[in-house]
Order: sequence, then C-alpha cells, then structure tokens
Amino acid sequence: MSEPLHRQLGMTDDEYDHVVEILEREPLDAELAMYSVMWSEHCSYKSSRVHLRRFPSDAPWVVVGPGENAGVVDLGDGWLAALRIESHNHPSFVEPYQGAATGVGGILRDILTMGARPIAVWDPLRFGSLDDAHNRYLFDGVVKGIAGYGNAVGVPTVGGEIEFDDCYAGNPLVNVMCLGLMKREQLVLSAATGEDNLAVLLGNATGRDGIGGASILASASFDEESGAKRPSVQVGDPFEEKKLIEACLELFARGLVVGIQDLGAAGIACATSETAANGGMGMNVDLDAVHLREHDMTAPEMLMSESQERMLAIVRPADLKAVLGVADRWDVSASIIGTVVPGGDLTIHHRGELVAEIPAASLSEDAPLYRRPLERPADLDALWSETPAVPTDDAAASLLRLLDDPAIGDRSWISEQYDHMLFLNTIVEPGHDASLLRIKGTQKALAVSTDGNGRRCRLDPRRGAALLVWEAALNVAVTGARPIAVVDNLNFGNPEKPEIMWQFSETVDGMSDACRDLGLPVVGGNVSFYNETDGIDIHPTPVVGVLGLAEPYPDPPPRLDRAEAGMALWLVGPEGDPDLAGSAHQRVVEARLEGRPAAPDPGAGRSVIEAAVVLADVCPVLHDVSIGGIAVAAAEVAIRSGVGVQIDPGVDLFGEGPHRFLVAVPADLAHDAITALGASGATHRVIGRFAGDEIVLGTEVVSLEEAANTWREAIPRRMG
Amino acid sequence: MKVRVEITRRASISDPEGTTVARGLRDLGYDEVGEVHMGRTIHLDIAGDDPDAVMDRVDEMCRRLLANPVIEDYVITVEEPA
Amino acid sequence: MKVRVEITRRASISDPEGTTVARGLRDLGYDEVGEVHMGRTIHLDIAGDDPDAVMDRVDEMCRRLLANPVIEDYVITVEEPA
Amino acid sequence: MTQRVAVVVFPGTNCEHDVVHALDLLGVDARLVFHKETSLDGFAGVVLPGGFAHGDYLRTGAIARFSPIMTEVARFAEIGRPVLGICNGFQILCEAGLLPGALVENRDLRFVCRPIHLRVESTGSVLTGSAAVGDVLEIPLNSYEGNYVADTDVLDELERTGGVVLRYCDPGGDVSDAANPNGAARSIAGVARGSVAGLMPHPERAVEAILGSADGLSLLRSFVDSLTPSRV
Ligand SMILES: Nc1ncnc2c1ncn2[C@@H]1O[C@H](COP(=O)(O)OP(=O)(O)O)[C@@H](O)[C@H]1O
Ligand SMILES: [Mg+2]
Repeated sequence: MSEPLHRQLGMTDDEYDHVVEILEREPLDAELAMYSVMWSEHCSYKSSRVHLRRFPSDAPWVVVGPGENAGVVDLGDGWLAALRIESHNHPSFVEPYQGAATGVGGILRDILTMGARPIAVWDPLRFGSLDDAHNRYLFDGVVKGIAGYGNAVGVPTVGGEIEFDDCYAGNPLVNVMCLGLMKREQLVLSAATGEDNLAVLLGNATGRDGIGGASILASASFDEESGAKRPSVQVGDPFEEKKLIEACLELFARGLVVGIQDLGAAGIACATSETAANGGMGMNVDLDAVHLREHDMTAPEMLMSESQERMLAIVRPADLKAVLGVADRWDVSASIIGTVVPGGDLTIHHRGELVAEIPAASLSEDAPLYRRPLERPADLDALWSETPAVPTDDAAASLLRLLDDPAIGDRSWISEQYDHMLFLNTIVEPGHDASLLRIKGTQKALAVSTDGNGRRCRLDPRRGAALLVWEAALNVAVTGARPIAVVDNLNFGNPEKPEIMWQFSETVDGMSDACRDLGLPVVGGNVSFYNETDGIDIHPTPVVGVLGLAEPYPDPPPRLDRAEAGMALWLVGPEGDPDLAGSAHQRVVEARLEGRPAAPDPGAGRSVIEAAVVLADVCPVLHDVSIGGIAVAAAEVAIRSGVGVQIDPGVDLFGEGPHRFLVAVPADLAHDAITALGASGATHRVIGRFAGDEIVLGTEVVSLEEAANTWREAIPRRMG
Repeated sequence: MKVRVEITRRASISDPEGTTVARGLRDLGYDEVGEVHMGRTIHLDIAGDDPDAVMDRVDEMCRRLLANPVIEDYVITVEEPA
Repeated sequence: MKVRVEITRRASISDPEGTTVARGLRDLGYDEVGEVHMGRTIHLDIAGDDPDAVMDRVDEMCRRLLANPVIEDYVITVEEPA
Repeated sequence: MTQRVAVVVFPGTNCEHDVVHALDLLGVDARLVFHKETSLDGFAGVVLPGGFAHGDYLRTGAIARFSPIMTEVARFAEIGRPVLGICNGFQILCEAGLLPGALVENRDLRFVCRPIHLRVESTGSVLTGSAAVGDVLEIPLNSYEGNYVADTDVLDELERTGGVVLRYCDPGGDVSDAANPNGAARSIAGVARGSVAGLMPHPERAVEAILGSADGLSLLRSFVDSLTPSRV
C-alpha cells in the first residue's frame, strides 16, 4: 500500500506531525500504533472533550468524578457506590452475541478497577423494527449475549430500556451501565506510584483479539466493508472474568495493590501509560513476560491487543508473593510485565529491542482536541412549525396499538433471560420505573433508572436531553429514592458533520441544565460517535442513568402490581397542554415525528420528585407517566395488578408532558397521602379509580383481558 | 440423505471453552494433552437424491442459520447418500 | 497426534436444540429437512505416537470427563497421526 | 448447639453468599469452603450452591465434580450426612453420580429467571422432610440447563422410591406441560437419594417477604432439621 502507515492507522497528517514534535523524531511502529489508538475518537474524546467540560460534576457526596474508570459517590456510613455506562454499538452489529457479551465484561472491569464489587447491570438497547428478520436476529443475539455473559459471571442484570426505530437498523445501540458497591477503605485508583513497584498483568492470555478494533470498530462508520473488519471480533469468557473479579476483590481486601487498571481499548499500551501517567511516574515494560495465547505476536500487536478479561495491578515488591498466591488460588494467570520508574517515560522492550520510549502522559494529555463546527439542522424549523394533533377519538384502538408495541409491551421476554435476583438485593425487579436494590444490613437501598428517547431528542436535543434527566430522576423517586448522581452515554452520528455536532452540543447543554436544576452531579459517561450507516445518522440518542438513594427504603416498596379495586387513581404533577411532540402516539398510531417537545419546568419538577419520595412510603402504587401517556401508564398498572381502571373523561390520555406520575390511593390512606403531598408543593387531582375488569378511557372501553394479552404478547409474538 | 455439518471456531478467535477443557484434562493427569478446540456438529436428514443440489442447499442453510460466518468455519459431508 | 471426539446425545434423551434447529430451517423454507440432531466435537492435540495407546487414553478421557454416559455417546477418530 | 454447614465455592460459583444469608436466617453457622479443600471435618452437612462452576464449559458440572472437595462430598453421601445441591450444585451432583439423571438445555433454549411454583411430592428427603406432600411453594428458577432427563427405568425407579421430591406446577398445584418451565421429564424439579437432594429452583432466593416470597424457608428448614449435631 502506498498510504503512509499513520493514515492506514486512521491518523491525520497533523496528528502525525504532532507525534514527531513530542518525540523530536519519527515514531517507531509500535509507538505510532499506540498514538493512533490512544488518540482515536474512542479513547481521546477529541471531538467531545470541549463540550463535556460543561457538565456539572461536583457535589459534596462525589468521591470520584468523571475522568476515572467510574464515578464514585458516598452513600453514608462508609458505603460507596461506583457507577459507569459504556457502549458496545459497533461490535454488537458485527457479532451481536459476542459484541454484547464483551460489552458487559468491559463495564464490569471498569467498576472492579475502583475497588468495588459489581452488583448490577442495566442494558439500554436500540434496534430497527422487529418486523425485519435481521433486526430480530440482532435483538435476540444481543439479549442472549448479555444473558450469557452476565448470568455466568454472576452479576445480575436488573434493568435497562429499549426502543425500536428504523434509524437503528444498520446501527443498533448496545449500552451497558454497571453499579458497584464497596466500603470506603476498598477504594483504589488507577495510579502507578512508588519507584520499583511492579506491574502485574492478570487474567486472560493475550492474543490477536480485536487488534485495532478500538479505533476501527468504534470510530469508523459502517459501510460495505464491514465484512472485512470481522477478524477482530472478540470473544468473551465470563468464567475468566468471574475468577478475575474474585481474585481482585481478595487483593483489594488484603491491601495488596497500590493501583489497578483494566485493559480495554489499546490493552497493554493504554493500561501501562495511564497508570504511569496517573502516578506521575514512568514504567519499564518487558513484553517478553506477557503470557500469550498466540506465540508469534509482534510488539504492536501485543500492545494493541484487546484480549478480554485482563487487569494490570501495581504491587509492592514485598507483596508480590502474596499477589501471585491469590492469583494461583483462583487459577488466574499472572505475569510481571513492568517496573515503575521515576521520570515519566514509558519504555517498552520486546525480544531485547527497544520498541517504544515515549512520555507516558503524552498519550492522553497531548491528545488532539477538536472544536468541530456546529450547525443547527435546517429541517428543525419545519418540524417545529407543526403543532401535533391532540387525538380525540379512537382512544381504545390507539391504546391497544400502543400496548402491542414492543417498546411498550411486556419486556419480561428480555428481563427473564437475565438473572436479576442474584445477591438477594433486588427488592423491586425489572419491569417497574426503576429497580431498587437494598444494601443488606442497612436501611439503604439504591434505585437506578436508565432512559433515552431518540425521537424527542431528534426534535429538540436540548429539551429532549433535559427531559431525560428529569424522567430518570422521577423514575428513581417513585421507588422512594432521592436522585444523587448521573452517568450518561452519548450515542451520536458522525461528528464531522456540523449538524451532528450541534445536536451533541445542545444535548450537553440540556443535560447540564437539568442536572444543575436538580443538584445532580454527572460522575461519568461515555461518548459513541459515528453511529451511521451508509451516511445515514441515528437519531441523537443520549442515554442517562440516574442513581438514587432511599433511606430508609420503603418496605414494602411501591410496585405496579399492588393496585386493588376501590383504590382511587391520582395524577400528581402540573396540568399543561397535552404534549404529543415525539410521543409514542405519534410514532405508533400516526406514523409521524413533528412538533417541539415542551420545556421542563424545574420548579414543578423538583416538587413532583419530592412528592414521589414521600408518597412512596404511603401508597402501594406509584408510576411515572412517560411513553404512551396516562392511558398507557394506567393500563400498565391495571394489567400488572389484574384489576380494571376507569379514567375520567377529559383527561389527557396520550400526551407525554413531563413531571407527572400516577398513584393508586386506598381510601383509608387518602388523608395521609394529602398530608404527605402538602409539604412537597406538588398538585394532584383524582382522575379515576380502580374497579372491574375493563380499562375505561372516558367514553371508550377496552377489556382488561384483551389489553393484558396484547401487552404480554408484544415481544413474544414477534420473536416466535 | 444424511448430511453432517461440522462447525469450528476460526483459528484466530479465542476458544475459552477449549482452554478450560484442556486444563481440566491436565488436572486429571492427562499431561499429554496439548491444545483443545471445541466444535459443533449438526446431523441433518434431507429429502432429495441429487448430492450436488443437497450440498448447495445445506451450504445455504449454513450461511443463513447454522453457522455464524463472523467467527466460525464449517465443513459439509454427505454421510449417507439417498 | 490430532484426535477428534464427537459427542452426541443418546437417542432416548431429548435434544431441544436439534428440534429447534429443524423448526428454524423449515421456517426458512427448507421443507426437505427431516430430523436434526446436534453434537459437539472436541479436537485434541495429543503427545504420543502409538495410535492404540492414544486411543485408549482418549477413550478413558471420554468416560471420565468428556462425555456423560447417562445422556451421551461418543466416537473417537484419529484425524492426523503423529 | 449451632449446626455448622459447609457451602462449597467452585470457581464460577455465584450463589454462595446468598445461601449463607438464607442459612443465617435459620440460625445455622454456614461457612464457605473452597473447592480445593480436602476435608469437611466439623461440618454436619454440605450445600453445593448455584452458579456456573468452571463456566459450565463442556457440560454443566462436568469439571467441577473432579474438585478435591468432591471426595468428601461423596463420603458425606455414603455415611448419610445431608448433601444439598441447588441449581448448578444439583447439576454437579448428577455429574458426580450422587444423584441419577442429568440436566440439559431448556426446551425453548432460553435462560429462565422468574418465580415458578413447585409441588412437594415426597417428604422422605433432606429437602422436604419438614414440608407436607402437596404443599405448593413459590420459588425462583434461574437456569438455562434446567431440563431434567433420565432414562425411563431410572424415572420409574425414582417415582417408586419417593426420589421425586418436587415437581413444577401451576399456582393451584396442578402439574401440566404448560406449567413446566423448561421441559423437565415428568415436570421434575428436584430429586433425592439417601441423604442427597438436588433441585433446580433457588430456595435461598425466597426467604424474605420483601424478596417476593419466603416459601424457600420450608425447604431449607427441612435441610437444617435433617442435620445431626456435628462432631468436631
Ligand atoms: N458523556 C460523558 N459524560 C461524562 N463523563 C464522560 C463522558 N464520556 C466520557 N466521560 C468520562 O471520561 C473518562 C474516560 O472515558 P473512557 O476513555 O471511555 O474510559 P475507559 O478508558 O475506562 O473506558 C471516564 O471517566 C468517563 O466517565
Ligand atoms: Mg476503564
């Protein structure tokens, strides 16, 4: 090939010149490979960094903010939670099972790296329509991959969310969020400190897995060539990961590591340089010591390999024997591949030859930073000028169509393939607004909700992103938990297009506004660009994960299946005009996407969240109103509880305006509920009652049985 | 006609199950065991008596459903002609 | 020496995977597909050059670990002599 | 005196802490024992908990049954001390030949994690001794290879000897194909032989109302009641 090596590796000429400037010479091949991967979009965030700085990330309870492998927040009484979200979009399109499986494996190691035991996973997903066989294949494979890895590694998958839209047909989204739990003294950072300390590589043998995959699979868009990129598929080994988790937790518990780092993109290159740079030190690395699966690997291949299930531990020489003993006990392979040295240089030898000698920090700190041009998409004015019609009739038929939608219908086809009970923490399982996990031996419980809404963000990324944060926060609050932290995964198209970058920038601002209004710190996240196929970009799809803390947690916690005949149906929250822009009704019933979503109302939003937290202690059912509006929310409660519901005439059935939730109120608790609400400042109104075996929407009627069957079959009838 | 499809993982792709089985055998004292690789076989009864036509159809089945071409190779053998 | 072990489920034991694959193929329009049975193969690299001795050892590995006699049968083939 | 029970940890086991938590609630001194240990001295009984020992590679339970501790588990079976296998532990006991049959993939080839109903079929086991025949229990199932198989004569023999201890059923206690979550032969969810018992569902996941059910206590209490004081 005539192309210079750096261009083949995806580097621009300017970036190459910058490497030469740093090194004051031409780079060696291994060095160039390292810069090319570490300076890729995926690893360096070169297009997004200038924007991500705008996120609020401080709060008194933040122990570790963005920048480390995971955010860490203080839960009180010595407990810390670690959280992180990641995407594995492109690998999952190439090989859905393994792509999703290794996505789970990767996020678990990010949490483990902080010293925490991973205790739960969530999986926000996007696919094209299930009417298409290939989309079904991808969906089935991804769910099986998450199940296959998560179940076997022994971390429950307790929630997630899903949307189907044709913009994802050629570019599905597979995001995974993980939550970890630890006592304060377990916290570890990824810093190599202490001269003469040793770098011990633990876990899987290194092979030619996904070489260049980080830069190729994650940063380049799909097109006809994707077949050629296939050899870099990585295979997950949950068994190796399980042993690695147990071995590392034992190392942490015994204080045997001074720092630790997982190996992800750019494997050994990234882990050695990052730990050295974080510790303000250098490192001498001997590649001949690395335990290999394939014995004829070159130095660049070893440095770039993305073999899964590996960790790099920094240990004191005096502890080495104990560290190797722990590894041996768990049948985890270990090799001593480096020594921490003063000076800040990363020096790498292979077969007696110097293959790299670079300032460790330059791989991350000197990475390029782009301020890419922004431009508001030209079609927004036209979209906004349409005022979405408020549906007035056919409510019964519309409700059934909505319940039959696989993004609205029963998702237990997914969640029952996942072990969601392990550890006996799950006191509200998947299928409610947020999952609630108790911390045994305490009064504390953690709630997490993940949310995304690509269509609303397409119409207005700023408002759409802000609404997501508000929605996830309310989802958490209806379990009785106060929102305390956010992680975000920003799934976007090609950042080289100014319209996409504008969507990105608006999203960051919208999320930041909502987080500030809620006093919520963003403690971590991930950016996935180039989600496009043949030049068509996905909807801007930020996904947020909000963590909440309930203390003491409600016992029993509110659930969707605890409504009974005779209970009143309340709507808590502001009464505004029905908001149909980007709604499920538009998508499913009208096949349209238009209008401008309502802006959040921070004052109302805060009081409604406060109301939810206090009502969770009083009432059996709280359910936020989101996709499909009040009609769908009430129907879900009715179906899950096995009791009919009557909604009064005149209620906004399908609008998706923010800051609203439903409550089932037993007559004898109405007084307590009103008292509880009083302090929050939120307004409420009785809009119906639970009774009979029908869903009554004003003047229209659907039998509960038909609604339930439709809802239950939405996914199974499509998946066979 | 009886046809056998044997499916193996591509050489460059890691095979954690094979590795674990190899370790299991060595732990039992079978020190002579080197690399171990796992595969799958599918035995199909196919109506039809033109071997070439059947092979073509089975090849198509492999590409469409039976094998995962991203990580697997396959070999088709006629075990018993019609 | 390269040895292949093929493990199949005994006829009396249910084979849900085979049944599902058969149905999947018929759903795709392969009406010629009759019964389908799944098996697993294990490819072993074995040090040793006496085929009989190696066969004996592999047979023992099968009885002890590789196959479960309660539900499975196995066949050993030498693929490549030492 | 508090009974001491060993909960074995194989590489890949993941329900060990949950089993310890459940046994704690019953006042038992449950301790983790690593699979490389060779002695169960001082323990009155042993539990093989759920998970994915050795990644379930090759066959579920196939490699685990050769762990050093399994010699002791077999000795317990021989001298009549209670041995309980839950889910993956049940699979290991079958592989080890301490229980008849085997577990293969679910009928519809999907992992199943949800509460199901079980009917107690016989009380002559360490798992059901304190329950009553006909009791219906709600307990979570969590497996891909939960489909119990055995030859007809083995199944007949099990039925005859009271070795079938639990069957999948509907909430009303009726056994049917529709109430069989994984295709298990004769809807069998749990079997026993001598002092050894195994079941696919997870009784330790149903030990507190806030977890959705406390019905698992009935089975675990039977196990605890079957322990005789341990000699240390
Ligand atoms: N959208 C975002 N919002 C907030 N923080 C982000 C975002 N994207 C990335 N980050 C933070 O940047 C840091 C580096 O991310 P990354 O390079 O993906 O980590 P890793 O190498 O561990 O995979 C992480 O701490 C991550 O939380
Ligand atoms: Mg990381």
